Amino acid sequence: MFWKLRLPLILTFLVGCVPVVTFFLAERVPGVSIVPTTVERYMVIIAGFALLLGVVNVVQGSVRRIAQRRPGWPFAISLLAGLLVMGSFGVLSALRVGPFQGLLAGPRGEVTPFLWMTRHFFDPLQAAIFSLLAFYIASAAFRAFRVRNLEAALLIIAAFLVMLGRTPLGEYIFRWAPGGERWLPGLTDWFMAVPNTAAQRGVIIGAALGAASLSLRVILGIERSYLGAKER
Amino acid sequence: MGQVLGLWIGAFLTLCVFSFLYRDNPFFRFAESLFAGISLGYYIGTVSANTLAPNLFRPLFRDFPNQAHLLIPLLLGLNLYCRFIPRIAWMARISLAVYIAYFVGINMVQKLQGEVVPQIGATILSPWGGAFTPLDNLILITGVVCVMVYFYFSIEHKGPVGAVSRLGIWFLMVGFGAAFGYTVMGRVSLLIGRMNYLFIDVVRATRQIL
Amino acid sequence: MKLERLVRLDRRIIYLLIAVGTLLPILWRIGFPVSPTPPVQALFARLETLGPGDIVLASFDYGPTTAPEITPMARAVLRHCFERRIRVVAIALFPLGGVTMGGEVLGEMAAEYPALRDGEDYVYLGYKDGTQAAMKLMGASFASVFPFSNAGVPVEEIPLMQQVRNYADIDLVVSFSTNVIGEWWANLVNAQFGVPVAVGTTAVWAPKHFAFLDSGQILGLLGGLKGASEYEHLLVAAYPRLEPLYERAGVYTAMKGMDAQTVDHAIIMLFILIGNAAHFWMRRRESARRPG
Amino acid sequence: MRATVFLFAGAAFLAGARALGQGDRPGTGQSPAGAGAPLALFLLFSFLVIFFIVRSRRGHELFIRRIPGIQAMEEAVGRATELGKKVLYLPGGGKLEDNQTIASLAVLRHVASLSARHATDLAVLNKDPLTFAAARETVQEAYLQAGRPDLYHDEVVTYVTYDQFAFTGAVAGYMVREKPAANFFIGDYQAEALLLAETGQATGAIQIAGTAEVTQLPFFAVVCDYTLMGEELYAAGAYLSREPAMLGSIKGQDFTKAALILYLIAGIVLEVLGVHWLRDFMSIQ
Repeated sequence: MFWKLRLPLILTFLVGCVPVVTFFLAERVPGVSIVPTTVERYMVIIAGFALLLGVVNVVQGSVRRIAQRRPGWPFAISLLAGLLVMGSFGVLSALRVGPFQGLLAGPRGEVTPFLWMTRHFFDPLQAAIFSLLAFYIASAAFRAFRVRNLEAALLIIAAFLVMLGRTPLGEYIFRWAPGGERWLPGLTDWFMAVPNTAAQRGVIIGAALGAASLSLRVILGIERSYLGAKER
Repeated sequence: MGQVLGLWIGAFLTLCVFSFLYRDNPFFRFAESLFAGISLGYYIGTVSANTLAPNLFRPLFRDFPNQAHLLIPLLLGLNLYCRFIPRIAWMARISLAVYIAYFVGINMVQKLQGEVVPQIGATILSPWGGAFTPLDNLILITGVVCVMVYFYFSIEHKGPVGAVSRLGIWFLMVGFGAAFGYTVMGRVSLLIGRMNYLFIDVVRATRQIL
Repeated sequence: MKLERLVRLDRRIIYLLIAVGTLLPILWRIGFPVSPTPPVQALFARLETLGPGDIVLASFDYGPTTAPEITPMARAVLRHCFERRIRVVAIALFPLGGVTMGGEVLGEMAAEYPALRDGEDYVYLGYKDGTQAAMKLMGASFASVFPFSNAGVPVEEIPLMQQVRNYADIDLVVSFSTNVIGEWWANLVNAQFGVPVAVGTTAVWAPKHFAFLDSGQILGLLGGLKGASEYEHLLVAAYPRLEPLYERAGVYTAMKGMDAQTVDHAIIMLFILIGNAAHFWMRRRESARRPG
Repeated sequence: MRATVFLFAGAAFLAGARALGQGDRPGTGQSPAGAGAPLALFLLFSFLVIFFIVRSRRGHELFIRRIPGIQAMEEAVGRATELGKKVLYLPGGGKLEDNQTIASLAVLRHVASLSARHATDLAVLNKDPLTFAAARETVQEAYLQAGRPDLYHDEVVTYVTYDQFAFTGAVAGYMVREKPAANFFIGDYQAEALLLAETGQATGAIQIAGTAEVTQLPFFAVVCDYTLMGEELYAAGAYLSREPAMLGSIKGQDFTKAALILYLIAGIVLEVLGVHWLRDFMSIQ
């Protein structure tokens, strides 16, 4: 029990106090800041090892899928192929083997194989999936923006006015009035600067307190779901 | 040539992704699984070339006596793999505990110092005045307080507290609506970028080599 | 029955309309009216006061993801400079693709002006990391931050750079920025070195910059596609020679992008109205049917 | 346990005293007011939270208001059981070091235990590799405690990829093909929030979201059936556990909030009177 639960909890407490104490001492005691910088370097390395843990899981899952001929197994091959090609380019670049000198640029700025793959496979795929949002934001607005009650009405009216104020349409509608072309754009700015800031601020303050409270629970060993461990 | 070939590959993959809008299909499935593999490979590359090689292995091999302390993260990192050996699987928890504990400590002070204090400070305003109307500050202050009350957990929300928290919800709704409407433009820009790529960049590059 | 179908419209119809509404305007300009706002006019007017012999520092502080918004700004401002024979020193401070953006846009624009010479009328110094540190260091010496141009030429051998030691030799900084870097040009470089700064940034970041505009730390601001389209509009009005570049089919400009934005906004708003009208009528019909 | 509490309070106090004592030493270039507010807030907050934790451990009853999204979790898992479909849980796109992710693991423990008790299939897909490692511990233990360790296998919690949009694409495909009856998006979400929620909506799943990311809350609130907003996400784990110590910490955080509201109002009153020191104390340069 000690090794499996107590030890991790004691470590959590000790390690958790380090940044708290160094934070308040950092500006007063010269040299203290070396502690967080060193520990952070360690943490980045640990996270690096964790990525490999994920890779192992993906490879296991894909191989299993292919071996058992599960539905869609050929796609596991394309996954493994992408992983193998890109991953090996990456590792070879890290080891600086043969033509793989440098990851995203060669010693004289030339295009590396890794960069070529990044530009023509990775970047377009990333941008394409990201841009699906333009479609989804439209369908979400159509489907979900129904005036069902007062709260929904407030949300929809605000969204509608802001959308209108962000285009030349918003300037056009009230053009007939003196200075009218600034009305809707001005209203948009007001919505963002006043009610939206108020809502965001309230959420941020509450969430920050919630996060700090969670931190304290973890440091004190009360919250331990991440260890899978139950309270005593 | 390599450039144009690359553009055509990118265009094909973009169309594969867009085909998902119609329905799930083998082209999307191909692009999606290829992307999963390539992206993992990408991070294997960046992690090994930008983190593990320069920050761990090279210092350890080149200057072991001075860099021996790097054995600590090395061991903690390797320790994660104990998960694969059932008898000592629990040992992986130690690395997790250390990792989480450190960041949880950082988050605690950062949230209080970097979020609560400045946000409260910025709300201590004279209620009369504002950039748009003379009531802006008053509305802002009311909104912040009402939303904070909405998040109060340990009293029941009825009577005056209920009324204030209801007002808090209204502020949240207006704020969410405005943010939603405001974001549309940025998302459309992303699509403009892709249309540009498909119908202007690729076409132009192809025309050049023909 | 029809109302139900409208309320539960197949989302693919919306997708199709958005796709068409985005694509057509960027190929052929519709020509919605553009009315320039004061922050955009201010930058335009400032460049109008500069001429041959003056030097503008153009900083590429954005990457490919925000290129549809920012690249048209960079193109328009560079064209404006080159039309007026203002010399341009370009740098990049954004890590994710700033260096490629800078190289591409500057190369493209310079190609339109064959009379201008690389190294004399413009130069591209490339990317430097450590944003704020680099910004401060340039106040002392450009050569210490950028010892070589992006093409690998030592700065001492570049005629233009012989006239640029630090910010004192720069007449205007224009940052094309996707995030907080634009603010740093205002509250760090302008505040500490007094060099005039203008910022072109995304629609998302623009509101944050208004405070710097008010305080005079930046003299002009282009916000998102809208700001870019306003600048293009001013440029074409003042230099009619450039009009074909902006009206031609198959070339992307902010005015076209703004047309696409307007169409898409209109589509979305229309659908919200239709959806609500159908929803409302359906509810009314249901309550009318209910007995009692 | 109590010793730990005292140790922590002691360490905090020492740190505080040390910092305050040397605060206005000339030549440090740091305005003492700048660090004073965070420290004061830290001490007040820690005191209140620890005080209420200790008090509730002694058996004081605590009231916590209803949080609708949490009530709906059981219903969502129940529906998946009826339909014989999966429950999908995503602990967010954030890293393990983000507190939202840790809060998500606390909710995951509850959802996993519900799934185990209903013998419903659960799928937890991960973007962050360390979160993946931690989620496996969480889920395995939850199954064990629910008395169904037999149902746990290594394909319940799986890793996808580290890239935000590759992950989103893979999960969107998964949702369309497997059609889970309940989707949980709990944790730190960025631009993927709407992509995931819209796809899930199209497949007809009950969706419960939770995030403290203000920029994404509008999208979850509009598309999902229930959304845990901001602080509710952090409180969820405590609420679900029903442990006195956990609930005590929420009470402590509520009292801090009340103190802050009073401070805010006092500051505004002084501001009207032309006295600025309450505001200045809270502004960091």
